Order: sequence, then C-alpha cells, then structure tokens
Amino acid sequence: GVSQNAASGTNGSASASASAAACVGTSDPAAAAPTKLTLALVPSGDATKLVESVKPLASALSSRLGIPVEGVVTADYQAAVEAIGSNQAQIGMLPSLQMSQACDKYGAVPALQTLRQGKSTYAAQMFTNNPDKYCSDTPKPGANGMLYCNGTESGNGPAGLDSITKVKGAKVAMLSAASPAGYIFPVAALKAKGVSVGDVTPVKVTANDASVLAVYKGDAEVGFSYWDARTVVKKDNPDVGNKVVVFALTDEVPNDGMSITGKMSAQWQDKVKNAMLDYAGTPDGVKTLTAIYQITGMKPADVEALGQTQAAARSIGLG
Amino acid sequence: MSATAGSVRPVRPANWGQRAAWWLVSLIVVAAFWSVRIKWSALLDFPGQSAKYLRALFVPPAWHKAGEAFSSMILSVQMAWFGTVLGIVVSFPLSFLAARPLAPLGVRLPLRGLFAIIRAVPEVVTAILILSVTGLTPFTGALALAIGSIGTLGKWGYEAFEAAESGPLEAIRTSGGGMVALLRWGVWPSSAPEVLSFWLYRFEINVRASAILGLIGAGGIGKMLQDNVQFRNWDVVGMLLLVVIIVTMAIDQISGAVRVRLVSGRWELPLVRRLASGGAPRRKGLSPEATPPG
Amino acid sequence: MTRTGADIRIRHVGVTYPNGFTALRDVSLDIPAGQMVGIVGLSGAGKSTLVRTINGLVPITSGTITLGDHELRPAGQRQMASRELRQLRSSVGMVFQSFNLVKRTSVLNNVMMGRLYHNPAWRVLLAAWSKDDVELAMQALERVEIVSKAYEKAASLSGGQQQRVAIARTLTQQPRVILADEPVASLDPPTSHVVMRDLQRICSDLGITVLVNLHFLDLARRYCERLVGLRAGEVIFDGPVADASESVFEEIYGRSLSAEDVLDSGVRL
Amino acid sequence: MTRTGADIRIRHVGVTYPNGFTALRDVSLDIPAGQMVGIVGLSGAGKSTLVRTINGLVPITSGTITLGDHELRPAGQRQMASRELRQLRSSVGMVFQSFNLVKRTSVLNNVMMGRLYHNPAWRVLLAAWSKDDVELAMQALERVEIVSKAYEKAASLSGGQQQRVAIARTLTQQPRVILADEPVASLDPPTSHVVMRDLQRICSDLGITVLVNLHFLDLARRYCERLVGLRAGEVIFDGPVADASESVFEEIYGRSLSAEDVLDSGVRL
Amino acid sequence: MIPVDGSGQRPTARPSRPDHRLRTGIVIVLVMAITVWSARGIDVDPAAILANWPNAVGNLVQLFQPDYSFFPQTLPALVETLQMAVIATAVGSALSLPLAFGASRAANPNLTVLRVVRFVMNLVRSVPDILYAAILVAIVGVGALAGILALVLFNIGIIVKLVSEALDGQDLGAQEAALAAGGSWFGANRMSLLPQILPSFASQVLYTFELNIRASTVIGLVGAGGLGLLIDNVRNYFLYHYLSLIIVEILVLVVLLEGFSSWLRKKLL
Ligand SMILES: Nc1ncnc2c1ncn2[C@@H]1O[C@H](COP(=O)(O)OP(=O)(O)OP(=O)(O)O)[C@@H](O)[C@H]1O
Ligand SMILES: Nc1ncnc2c1ncn2[C@@H]1O[C@H](COP(=O)(O)OP(=O)(O)OP(=O)(O)O)[C@@H](O)[C@H]1O
Ligand SMILES: [Mg+2]
Ligand SMILES: [Mg+2]
Repeated sequence: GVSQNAASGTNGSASASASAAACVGTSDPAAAAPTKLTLALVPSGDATKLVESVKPLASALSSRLGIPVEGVVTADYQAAVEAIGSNQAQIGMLPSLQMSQACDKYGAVPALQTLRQGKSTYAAQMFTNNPDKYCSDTPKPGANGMLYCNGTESGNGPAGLDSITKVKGAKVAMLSAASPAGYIFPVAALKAKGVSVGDVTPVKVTANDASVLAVYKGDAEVGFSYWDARTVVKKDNPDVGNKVVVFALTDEVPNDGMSITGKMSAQWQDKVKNAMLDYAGTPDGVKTLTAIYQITGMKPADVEALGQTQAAARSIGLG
Repeated sequence: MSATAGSVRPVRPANWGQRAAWWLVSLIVVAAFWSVRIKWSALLDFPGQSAKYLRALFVPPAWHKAGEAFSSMILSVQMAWFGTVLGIVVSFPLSFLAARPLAPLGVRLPLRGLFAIIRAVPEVVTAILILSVTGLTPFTGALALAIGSIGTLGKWGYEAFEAAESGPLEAIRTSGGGMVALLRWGVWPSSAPEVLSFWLYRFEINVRASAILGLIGAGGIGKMLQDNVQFRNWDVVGMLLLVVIIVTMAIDQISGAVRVRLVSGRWELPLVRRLASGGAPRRKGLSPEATPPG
Repeated sequence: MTRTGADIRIRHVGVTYPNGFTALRDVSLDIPAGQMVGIVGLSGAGKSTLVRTINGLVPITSGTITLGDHELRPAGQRQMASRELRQLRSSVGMVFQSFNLVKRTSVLNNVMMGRLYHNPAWRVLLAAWSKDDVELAMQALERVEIVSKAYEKAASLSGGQQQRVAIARTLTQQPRVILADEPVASLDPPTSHVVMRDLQRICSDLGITVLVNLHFLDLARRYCERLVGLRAGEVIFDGPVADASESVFEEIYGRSLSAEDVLDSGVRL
Repeated sequence: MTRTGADIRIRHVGVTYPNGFTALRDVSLDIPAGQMVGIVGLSGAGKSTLVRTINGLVPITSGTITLGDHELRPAGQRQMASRELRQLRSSVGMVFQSFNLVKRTSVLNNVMMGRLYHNPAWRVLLAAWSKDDVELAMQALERVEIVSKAYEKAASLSGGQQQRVAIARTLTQQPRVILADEPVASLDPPTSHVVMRDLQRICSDLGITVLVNLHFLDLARRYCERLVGLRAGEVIFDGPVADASESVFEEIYGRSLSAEDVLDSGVRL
Repeated sequence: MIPVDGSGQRPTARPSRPDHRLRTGIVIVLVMAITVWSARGIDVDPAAILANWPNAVGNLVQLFQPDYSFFPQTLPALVETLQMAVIATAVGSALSLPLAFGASRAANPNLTVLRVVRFVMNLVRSVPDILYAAILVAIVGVGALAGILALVLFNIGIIVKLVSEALDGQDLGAQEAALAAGGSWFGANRMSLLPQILPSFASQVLYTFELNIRASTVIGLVGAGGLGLLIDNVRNYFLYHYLSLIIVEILVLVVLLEGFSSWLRKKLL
C-alpha cells in the first residue's frame, strides 16, 4: 500500500513536471531532402547479434524511403545524442532519458516507442546475493528457472519495495547515472523510501550485466539492472540464477524508442516515422526488431510518459 | 698546499634533502595504500580466476571471428596511421615555435599551454566534440587521435629541440647563419633520430588508443571489443586479443627496425638481434638522456 | 683564393659578465692583417672571452673593437644592425676546441655552413647548394687534405680529421680573420702539430689574420709570430715570440715551468 | 698494505677475434712479480688486446697465460669456472684510458667497486659496506691523495683526479697485478706525469706487477723498467728501456721519430 | 708514406657524390601510399569539417567555462584517482626495475632470458589498457583494484621499454671496470649501471604517473573508479561546465607534475 502510494505520488509529480516541460521536438522547413540517413543505435539489452541484425533493419528502411540508410552502433549514450543533435545521425534508437535529452538539447523529435510483449514500459530490478536479509518469503524459480522473491517473478513493477530500506549501509552495484533502469528509477525508489545514495556504498559499473556480476561475485550485496539482466550473465556463470535473487521491482520505466533529428523537414520526419512503424508491423520487421531489442512492436511515442524518466532523474537531483 | 688538503678524510655528509624526499615519497605511497578502499583479499583468488578467464579467452579462441577481427584491426591501424600523420604535420612546426632558443616567450607559453590542455582532455571527450562535426565514423577517431598526438608530440618535440647540442648552434651563429639555418642545420640534425623515434612510438600508442574510441562508435577493433566484452563473449575477446597482439607486435618489430636503422644506420629486427661479437666493450650509443620521451 | 686579412683594433676593452664578474680589463691590442697571434694564460685568464668579443659572441662593456669597417661598441651605445652583425660574423671564421660539427650530416654539408650567410633560406633549407659554393668547399677540403671524405658522415671521422673539417668550414667562409679557441686541446700531440701547421700555412698563404688561444706553450712558441699573455683579464705580455723569456712565463703562469710539484694538480699548463 | 705481485707467464698466445681478425700472434712474455713494463706500438698493434687477455676480458685462441696459480686456456679447452675467473679478476686491477668511473655516484662508491668480489649480494645491493672495506678504500684514496673528495660525486672531479680515483679503485682490490690501458691518453702532459709517477710508486712500494700500454714514448722511457714493442700483433722488441735505441723505435713505428711528414694524418704515434 | 685511409683513395682525390635520391624517393612514396590507403580506409571527409565545424562551437564554449562550485563534489573521485595512480606507479616501477635490467642487452648477458623477457614485455605492452581493465574487472570485480592492476600492467610495459632502452644507451666502461675487478654481473650492474640510469628512471616514473592520472579517465569507463567514472556521469547529463572543471583539475596535476619532473631532473643530473 505505502509503496503504491509513494510510487504514484512520484508518478504524479513526474507527469506534472513532465507536462510542463514535455518536449515534442522541432523541424526545419528549410532543410533539403536528405540523400542518405544514418541510424544510431544504443544497445540497452542483450544485443549480442546487434551488429548483424541491424542490417536488415537498415535495408528495410532504405527500401521504404528510397535513400540509403546506414546503421551505426554506439555504446555511448552521449555520443548518440550528440550525433543526432548535430545531424550526424538522423535516426536514433535511444533509451527514454536520452530521447528526452536529445529533444531538450537539440529539438530531436521523440517519434516512436517500442513495445515488448505489448507493454511500452518495463521494470527495473533490485537483486541480492543475501536473500535471507531482503526476502520476506522463500525465493522461488520463475519461468526462466531463476530465483525471485517478494513477488517479483512476474516482471511487472512495482513489487517488493517494502524491503528496500534494508539496503542502507550495504554495497550497491549501480550503473552510470544516465541509465534509467540501472540508476535513475532504483535510486528514485530508494529516495521515496527515505534512503539516499549517500546512505549506501555505491559500486559503480558500466553495464547491466556487470551489475549482476558484481553481486554474483560478492563485490556488492545488492545491484540494480533492467528485468532480467541475469540471463546475460548466465552464459558464463550458470548458477547465477540461484546465487543472485531478485527481490524488488521499481515503477515501470518507459520503453526506449526512436528519435528523429530536428534538422529535417516535418514531411521527412513523418516519412521516416511511418516507414519504421510500417516495418514494425510486418512479420519480418517483428523478427528483426526482436532480434535487436526483443521488440515486438512500435507505437507513436507518448511524450508525457517519456518525460517520466527525466522527471525521476530530476527528483533525485540529476539533469 | 693541496697536498695536505687532499689527505684529510672528510666526514660522510648527511644528505638531508635527499632523505626528506625519500621519506615524503614513501609516506605518500603508504598513505595511498592505507587509505584506498580495496578488498585486497580479492587478490587471493586472482590466480584461480585468471586461469578460469584465460581458459575462457583462449581455449579455444573464436577462430571463425578471425577474419572480422583482422579487418577491424586493419581499420584501427589505418585510423592510427592517419591520426599520427596528421598529428605530426601539425605538431612539428608548433614544437619548433615552443622551443626555448627559437621563439619568444609570448609564442612559447601559449603553445606549451595548448599541448598541456590537449594532454589533460580525455580522448573520449575530444572524440565527442569532433563527432558533432564528422559523425560516428572512423574519421572522427582518426581526428581524435591526431589531436591527442599533437599534445604529446608537441611536448616531446620541443624538449628534443631544446636538448639539441649547443656547439653546432654556436658554429652556425658565428658563421653568420640566420634563423632557417639554425633550425635546419643546428637543431634538426641533432634531434632528428629522437624525434623520428617519437613519431613511431606515438603511432604504436595510437594503435592501442584506438581501442578506446570504439566505445563511442568510431569503429575499428575497439568497437568489436566493446560489443563482445559487454556481453561476455570471452572466446571472441580472446580472438581479438590475439589479433591485437599479433598486429601490434608486428608493427613494433617493423618500427623497432626502422628506429635502429635511424639511430645506427643498420637494419636489424629487435627480436632477432644478436649480441655484438665479444671482446671490446660497446661504448656510448645514445646519450643517456636521449631515449625517454618526457 | 687570394684575399687579405683584416686589421683588428682593440681599444680599452673591458668585459663584465651579467653576474658581475669582470673577465677583461682595459685590454688594448693592435693586430695587423695577416699576423698569427697566440694567446696564452691560465685557465680562467680570459682567453676565450677575448676572442669571443671579436665576433660579438660576448658583448663588450667598455672600449671599442674595430674589425675592417665594422665597429663593435659596448651595450648602451648604438649597436650594429643584426644584418651587419651577421655580415661581420661571416667575415670572421671561428675554430672551436670541440669542433662543433653537425655530426649526423656529411662533411660537405658541414663545410657549407661557411656559406650560410651568402645563401637564401630555400637553399639552406633544401641543402641545394650552388655549384660555385660546392667548388669553394671542395677547395677548402683539399687545402686541409681530406677532400676524399667529403660525403662521409662527420661522426665517422677521427678527432684530428674533424678539426680539419672545422678549419675547412671557416675557410669556406672566405674570412678575413680566423679565431681559434684552443683548437688542439682535445687532440693528441702529433695531430695538434698538424692542425697548428695548417693554421700557420693558411695565415701565411692567404694573408688571413689568425688569433689562437693555446694551453700548450711549446705550440705557441713554435707556430706563432707574436704572443699575448693574459692574466686575470689583463694583458701582461705582448710581443714577438722570441722576447718571451722564462721570466715572462713565470709571470703568466705564476710559477716556474720546470716545477716538480705537479702532484698538486689543479694547475694545468 | 704490503703484498707481492704475481708472475705473469704468457706462452705462444694468439688471439683471433670472432670476425676473423688476428690481433695477436704467438706472443710469449715472462713478467716477474713487481716489474713495471711499458707496452708500446702503433694504433691497432694489439696493445689493448694483449693486456685484456690477461684478465680474461678477451678470450685467447691459442697458447696459455699463467697468472699466479691461475691458468687461462684457449676456448675449446677446459675453461676456468666463472667463480675462479672472478677470483682471478679480483687479483688483477685494471686502469682504463677513459677512467670508467660511475659519474653519478660518490668517489667512495666508485672505489668500493674494487671490493665487489669479496662482498655478498645483499651488501652490494644496499651499498652497505663493512668498516674494514671502507678503511681499505680510504687508505687507497689517501695513497693517491684525494681522500678529501671521498664523498663528492665522481662527475665533479677533474680528469686527473678521476684517473687517480680509478687507480684507487684498483688498489682497493689489493691486486697482485695492475694492467693499465693507456692510462694517460686523455690527460694533459703535467697530469700524465702525475699519474705515471703514481703507478711507478705503487709498483716499487707495494711490489705489484704493472703492465702499462702507452702511446707516448717519452713516458715509457721515463717511467718503465722494461719495454715491449708490438707491431701487427707480434712482439718485435722486449728488453730494458736502456736498450731501446732509435732504430728499435723506427722498427716499432715503421718510420723515424723525428719525421716531419705528420701532415699525412692517419698515422698516430 | 702512403697514408692509411679506409677508402683506399688518396685523400687528395675528390670523391663522387653518392646518390640517395632513389632511396629517399622510395621512402616518400611508401609513406604517402600508406597514408592514402589509410585515408581511404577511414573515409576521410574534409568537406564535413568545413560544413559542420560550427556544431562543435557550442560545446566548446561551454567547455571554456568551468563551474568551480562543483569542486567539492569532485574531491572523492580526485583522491581515488590519485590513490590509484600512486599505488600503480609504485608497484609498477618496483616490478619494472629488475625487468628492465633483464630486458637490456647491456645488462643481461644471458641471451635466452633476454629474449624471453623482451617477448613477454612486448606482449604486455601490446594489449590496450582498456582491455586490461575490462578483463580485470571480470576477474577481481569492479573497483579500484581492477583499475590498479590494469595500470600496473600498463606501467610495466612502458617503464621496462624506456628504461631498458636507456640502459642500452649507457656507456659501459664502468660496468666493464666492475667486471674486471671480479664483480658478478649483478654486482656490476648494481654499482655501475643503476646510478647512471636513476635520473632517467625517476623521470620515467614521473612520466608514468602523469600517464596514470590521464589513463584513469579511460579505466573509469569500465567501472574501475576515479575521475573517469565522474566524467562519465557529468557528460551523460551534458554538464559541460562540470566536465571542464574536471579537465582543469587534470590539467593542474599534469602541469604540476611536469614542473616537478623537470626540477627533479635538474637536481639529479
Ligand atoms: N657567461 C659567463 N658568465 C659569467 N662568468 C663567465 C662567463 N664566461 C666566463 N666567465 C668567467 O670569466 C673568466 C674568464 O673566462 P674564459 O672562458 O675567458 O677563460 P679562459 O682563459 O678561456 O679559460 P680556459 O683556459 O679554462 O678556457 C672565468 O673566470 C670564467 O669563470
Ligand atoms: N672486438 C674486436 N673484434 C674484431 N677486431 C678487433 C676487436 N677489437 C680489436 N680488434 C682489432 O684488433 C686489432 C688490435 O686492436 P687493439 O685494440 O688491441 O689495438 P691497440 O694496439 O690497443 O690500438 P690503439 O692504440 O688504437 O688502442 C685492431 O686492428 C682492431 O681493429
Ligand atoms: Mg677558454
Ligand atoms: Mg688500445
């Protein structure tokens, strides 16, 4: 109950501030029609085959738009935003926060959001190697065979947030402060429970799987990541599902999506957006997108909802 | 007179300054060890863990990725070469202007400041600035490496020029030579081998540094490394390591041979170098201070 | 290759270094063109300082030095333009104790340093010397008899050969005066004689004025016409070599030449 | 500090360098303990090669060398163990033309090199010398009269002083033989006399055998008892200094001593 | 007397000019070819620079306005970077010193050990620092330890290379003297080579320290702590005012170290 209220409280204030600042991007009517497009992708999940899977996506867009499209992968959020901002890349597949940043800073249009199993949001998870301390029930295996407690096996947040005050004083693995699931939402959830980042010992990591690994190896007691990053680590360490137990899920994080540079005419922005939507509707498109990001579909971006990440970031003093 | 002075035994001088310096350094090191937050016990299973990861990396490496790894390494080498050449072209004249006897303070200081600033800015930051101009391409990577090279080559260059033998400089002045003559015949011949070997050394550094640029999408071996390390495809990382090692060592051998050739005028590969045949001692090769880049 | 030397008139010259040390006091010398003068004195007597004032490497603090048409004046008074200074220097050759060759380039390029003043920047930069200049350099090398080494690296020559390249360099300058600052100090005795004889011949054949600083008295006695003895920055002897008696040497060196107390080192003859 | 020198017996020694050049041919010499022998010869005659064979720095290719109890044999035959070689070397002091001091460390540490053989690795590593060794070094420095410089950096000494430190280093070794390879070639004449006199005194006071290579004949004549003349790797003169007539020198140097043709360089006396 | 002359030419004959044009031409063409090949490989696009340079101006302007109020928040990261750099430099240089001797031709008579050490060092040096960091993070977990280990490996590679090159460039006279006095290779190296390379070792260590501070910005990227991590955070929120403050801090450290290093050089030389 308490956690629900606190969470919706956060949501409420987030939407309030988001609507005040909701950024829809700009367009440049004077811009000439592009002769080629660059698509920048930031991997947010298990994208082992990302590089290969980008090719069909690029060629599908290319055939729909009638100009060459090139896919470029960058692991760096800032690089992707700067590229779109300076019209070096015209299309970006970005996490929610970076979509807002690109819009605020450079007027890039947040065009589409991804859907996974029909959802346009996902939960961030907290996990531990010390379930006795954080679980109020016995951990049980979920559909993927890995252990969950406090009702987190569904993957729908929020869940188990009552337990999170116990992280006070613990070592916590967390990602770069620009990561929605690896930092912003978990930290915001802690703050809502009166625990600040200063109350824990942060162990900084750079990727969701590294966070899991830190907990698995005992460098941290608790870690943050998207749901459920343990599958990545399982390849090297098969027992990760038993040693590391998920005990809490935050509020739902808006899914990543597609931004289009503001230095393009509105017609072309629409053209690009529709091409992508169209492709995501075809079986081929679904297959490719699933391979890239487990995306099962696309929908026009909900600007208000996207703003929630930025709002959450602001609520913990970032941005 | 000095016959008596020479026969008085001196007392051993206590070198307080030196002793204090040693104490200070030791203190700093001890303080660093004592204060840093590290779980030293992690070192205990370091051997076991290393063995495990070595196995994951190399038993066996992902041979099927060899081709792709090799071609991205080539791209990295191209990036490094172009960056180095560009860096040389820009830094060479600048470091003449930053050397003490050759330029006034008003030119020297700003240039030295520029070199120091470049060296202080992380490659990633430089690359991101450039990226807004040239996009997510290897060209961006090469430009970032070029700028980084200007910082180090500029500094090494002016240090080498300042260390040029003063004798020939004086001879040129006394025979009525001007500025161009001083640079061409006084400074350049005595610093050339050192400067050339700095260029090669910087090229090697750039090959390695290009790995970092992979993080921001400049391409090359760095990108492949990044992708595969993130997702713990250790066998591919192992393959990449092999390629990196083979290519860098090959470059090292070639540049080593070039360097020996420049300094001593003969060709030899460092790894297969033979000892000079016995007997007479080898005397004075490079001057002791010639080698280190500052 | 015939040309004449220049007179050197040194009038009441004093030199005080920036740190306040006075290295020369009221030195006056008249050196007619074509004379070979040896300058002797203890270490620190001011020998190097004296020859270096003559081509302006050390600025004088009082008096004047006239060399041909050029006049060097103390700091504070009207100075010659840098162009004129370069011209003056180009007419004064200098031979250094440590040769000061550019070791990593060819003997010929080293000798061409003597033509720097007469060549435009691009020729200097590209080492694209004119035929005439190369001829001049070759002749100078022939004069000191090492023309066969013209295209070797200077570093590959022996000490005596290097010193001769240095002399060829000053000859190529077609100087009117040669200043030699201990040109034989790092050479073994036979080579020393070779170099001194070279200088002597150049002086007599070409009529160039030669000033040479020496540590070794026997060399000064043997090769110079005139001897100048310096002590603590002052001229205490000036005259033909023949007049330099034992007592004069004692005055210059502050002790007898045959002293057996050489074990107290520190005093180098 | 009294001890006696060692006999050196050189029997039919030949040295061929790895590049095939034969530097010594069938050299036989018997040098009794306590003698001071000068070795003279043209550059390249094999003087350095000869003295270096005696402490095993240059391996011999034929013959044998006996020094006290130790016997050096040609490569191929049974060699001395590295320990024995080090022992032999520790009893043979060597004075080098270029002093070979460690410029950046103190005079005392340089002299202590003479004790390397007698000290365990940890003392060497920490430069923690025993009292006795320091006493020995100080006495050696006193003998060459520069003990007052014991704690100065070697780099701060003059050439003559450096050569005396090098002699003190060999004295600290308490050697039975001193080999000196052109010990005065880079010194000025007065200092050369100082160094030669030091060597002579050491030889006569301590009874140490001294072999000295020399370029300058006058020094050899003045300070040595016995002279060995080498030419192209062969001994062409061996006898008391008094017997070395002008014609012997002509044979050694291949020409008259008073030759005036020194302008043809290349031949160094 | 026919002078001894390596070329066999009489010194009076003019040599013909050796022709290096072909060799120079080949080198130039080769370098150009590689550059063109590289330029094509990386798609050089100068037009983009001309067209888009204003894009960078906005960020640059922000970078020139550091926000000093951010300083207290950077302190912990700054301290951690310094800790890592100090520890890694200390450990790295302690391990490097013996390895450098092992990798030097001058100091290590054992060819097999020499080759093995050199090969391993080449191996260590060829791996990019970021890769070390990435793998070590996996092995010992995230945090300063992984960073320190990566830096240590990185440092060993650099110091061993530079110091062993410095060793190879040393004058080996003193080492020979120590060997001739009966010292072991260890003793000879310790007493003769170590003092000679200490200054260059010290400046190498300081240079490495500077590199470590700069490298921590890379190491931080993979989670090994320090300023790198902080840089990552501020740039991901486009806080260029903060980023420039961090750069200013690194700059100050770099400049301080450079000053200290040149002071130390002067002291030690
Ligand atoms: N640049 C300088 N600044 C200050 N004092 C100097 C400088 N150059 C020389 N001196 C001092 O002037 C005096 C004369 O020096 P100079 O070099 O003329 O002596 P020298 O007769 O050539 O001696 P040497 O035979 O040792 O070369 C010396 O005491 C020297 O210390
Ligand atoms: N390591 C070596 N390898 C090949 N040849 C050598 C070697 N060392 C010396 N030689 C040759 O052996 C000959 C004798 O050399 P050595 O050094 O003994 O002459 P030297 O009499 O000492 O001459 P100098 O007076 O010039 O020192 C010379 O021709 C020299 O070139
Ligand atoms: Mg002088
Ligand atoms: Mg010799």
